[in-house]
Amino acid sequence: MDKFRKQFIAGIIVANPLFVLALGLCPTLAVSVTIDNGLAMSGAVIFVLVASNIVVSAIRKFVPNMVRIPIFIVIIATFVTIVDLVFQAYIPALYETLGLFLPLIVVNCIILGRAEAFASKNPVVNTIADTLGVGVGFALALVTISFFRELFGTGSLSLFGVDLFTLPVLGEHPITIFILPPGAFLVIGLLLALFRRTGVTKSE
Amino acid sequence: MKADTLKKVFPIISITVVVFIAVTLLGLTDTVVRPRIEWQKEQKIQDMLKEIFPDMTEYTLEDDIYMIYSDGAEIGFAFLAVGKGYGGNIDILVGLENETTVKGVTIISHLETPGLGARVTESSFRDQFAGLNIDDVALKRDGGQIDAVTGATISSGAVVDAVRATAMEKVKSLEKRE
Amino acid sequence: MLIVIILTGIGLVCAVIIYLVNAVVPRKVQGLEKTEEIASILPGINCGACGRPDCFAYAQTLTKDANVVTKSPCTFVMLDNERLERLEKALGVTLDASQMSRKALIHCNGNSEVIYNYSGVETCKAAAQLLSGYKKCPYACLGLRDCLEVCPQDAISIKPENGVAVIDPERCTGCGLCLAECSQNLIELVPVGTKIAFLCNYAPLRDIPGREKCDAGCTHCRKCYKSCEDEAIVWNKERAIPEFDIEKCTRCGKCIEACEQNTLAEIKIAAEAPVLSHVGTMPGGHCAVPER
Amino acid sequence: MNEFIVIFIGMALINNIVLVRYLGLCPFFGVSKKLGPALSMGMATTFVMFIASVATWPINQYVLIPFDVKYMEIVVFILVIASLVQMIELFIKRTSATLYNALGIYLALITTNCAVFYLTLWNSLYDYSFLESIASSLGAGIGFTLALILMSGIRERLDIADCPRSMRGLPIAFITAMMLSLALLGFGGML
Repeated sequence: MDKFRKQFIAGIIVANPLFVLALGLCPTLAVSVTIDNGLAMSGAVIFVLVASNIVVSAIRKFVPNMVRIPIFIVIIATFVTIVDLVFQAYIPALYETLGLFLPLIVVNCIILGRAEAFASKNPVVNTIADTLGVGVGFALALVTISFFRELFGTGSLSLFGVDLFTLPVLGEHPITIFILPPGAFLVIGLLLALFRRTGVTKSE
Repeated sequence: MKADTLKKVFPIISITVVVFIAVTLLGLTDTVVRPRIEWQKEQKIQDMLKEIFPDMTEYTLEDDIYMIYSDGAEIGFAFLAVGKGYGGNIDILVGLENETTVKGVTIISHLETPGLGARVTESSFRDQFAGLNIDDVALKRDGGQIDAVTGATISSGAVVDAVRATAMEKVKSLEKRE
Repeated sequence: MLIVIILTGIGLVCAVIIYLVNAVVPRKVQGLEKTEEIASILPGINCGACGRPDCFAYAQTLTKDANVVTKSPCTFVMLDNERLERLEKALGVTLDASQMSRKALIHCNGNSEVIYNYSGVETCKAAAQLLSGYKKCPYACLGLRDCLEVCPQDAISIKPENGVAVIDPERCTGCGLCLAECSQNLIELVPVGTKIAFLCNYAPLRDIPGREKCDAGCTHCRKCYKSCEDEAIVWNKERAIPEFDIEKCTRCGKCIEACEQNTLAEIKIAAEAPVLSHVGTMPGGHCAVPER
Repeated sequence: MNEFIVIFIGMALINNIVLVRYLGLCPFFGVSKKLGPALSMGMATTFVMFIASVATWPINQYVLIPFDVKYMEIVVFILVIASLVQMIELFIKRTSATLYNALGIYLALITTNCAVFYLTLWNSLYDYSFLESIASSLGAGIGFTLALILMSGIRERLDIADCPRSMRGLPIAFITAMMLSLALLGFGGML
């Protein structure tokens, strides 16, 4: 049990995919405009990550080495398409906002990275711990980024339609650059620097 | 010989098997989910049209023109227009009461910059179209009745031109049909 | 149902393509075996001293034309007798290591006085642009690590007391990469056997105007020349500096004491041909693998 | 002819696949430390993008659309891309070793490169004709290489500039990327 917990914590802090390894950036920047998107994307990524890595580690003995990447990718793609169809059918609003970035989870460097590095070498139990840790780490990072971007970019915060609060000054004149592409790079850059400054991650 | 060729050919078999399982699995999920998706699309169009024609009961689609009925009586028709905006295409749903006056306009999707071009979706801009004659559908500077969203002339112009051009084109095609 | 078969067909086609490419394309291109054999002899540190981007490229040129090794030798292999024999056997050519192998030497003892406080970009090339360095002597070593960064063997270190670069003769394989980097061109490749190092690069001509520029360098007093009993020192008239004869010198150290400016120093090498054991374990020097 | 140029410029500058669409960022930040690797990565990616869009277009046109199985494109496209990259890697590995030395390490990265996969989805979403999809793939490739070269040029100078300790390395790279993407926003609305 202790190993399970250690692996889980590792995914969040020590090897946080976003802030430490700088993996899986593509969906993060594009989608982290509002917290709803952030949560939806994290949910989808965690589901695909855990499900596909379990299957990968289950069949890891039967996969010939030469074709292991195409097979892993097809497994991940299947789970992503399932998520894509389910989102399209039951949560169309979020499906619209995520748009083309939902299928992009397939090429998300984290998932194939974990599958290749970890799942294809360890039994299923460890893989579950690892992927949960990495998934939650990714979700935490993504939500923090979307929190800052939505707060400064629109001056107000809303969670699934429920308007939480609006900032006094920023409400009328939000800094719209935070919603634009440059804002995303800025937020991640500053957060990385903040983490390095406070010693959460080691600096180069 | 048998085991050897099997070993050599094994990679091919494994990929094909995995792809086969993946494809069948997806085929199943699709058949389960497809009706629900159709319903969702239907629902979306329904809401869109209701926004323009609140008292609409049902509609029919005749080669990309929606004929709108309220308890049997035809109260107008609607169609899709696509404007070339600042960030990319803007899809607009345009509703006309009759051949000359506009009932209302809603923006379906756009890629305009948030805070600037995106403000064309606000009702303050869209309500200006309601009740206008098609010929008056132009920006104030071009002799029309509609004043552009401040700071987003390209996006506003794109919406207005698209509505006007597609409206005229659809009206002509309707007259041809009668 | 038909679509499932067609898509599986596409999967099958992809698999067959990979299989064919794997089987059909010759696993071993003819010259490849020989190149790989030679590459295994080479150190694999990709230092680029032989003029090729990496050891593999150098091995490729050697398979095509064996006597390239005499023109641009791999300095590392020259020092390592065991690898030298393997290379000679592989290429079928006899090589004489002694006169071919070289060592780098920095001609500066660094105690020239600092004249202004430099706080610009931390590289020698940048510092040299400004009045040719922040030291009184325009040829002095600035110690801003340009040569250190490029050395694949980490043989160069900076002396903390006067901030001058020093080369560790044990580690240096004479690859010569640092020569180009030094903006004051202080570094020279000297034969392996050199015993006495002349630590002054101040253009040693007798009547240069800036003569009083550096009080720490050679003042052409000829004391070292006079003090050496076994005539191991030859006085170079035009440049007015001593030159040391490797065979005659007995490392007696008299010339070093005689020189008040201590611009002479002894190059201490433990064994004649130093065994560079640690080099084998060096990570790929500065090859182009994207560090995360 | 000019709509090809419009698409090419659109993909290369206005919708620059890295700085405006945020795609291919993992290799973008991983490889842009030096100009040499950045250039070879850019060329390798352009080459794979070109081959990928050439391969996926017929599948999309003659298999996915007639059978109305658009949702299958995710699985099929990624399978094609992965096999292509695997094939190219094996091919280069066996024929010219120096090319493999320069490119080989990044070829494996390309399979998980979001930009290549996004491009194939973009071509099928906008229903480009065969030539249009080639123009867009070359545009995207050149845009990717351009962004990589700009970034590596700047990052090489950043190494010797003295930025605060905690900003060194990745954080400053992100801030530079922000400025680059700000600059590219200027191209918006041109077409």
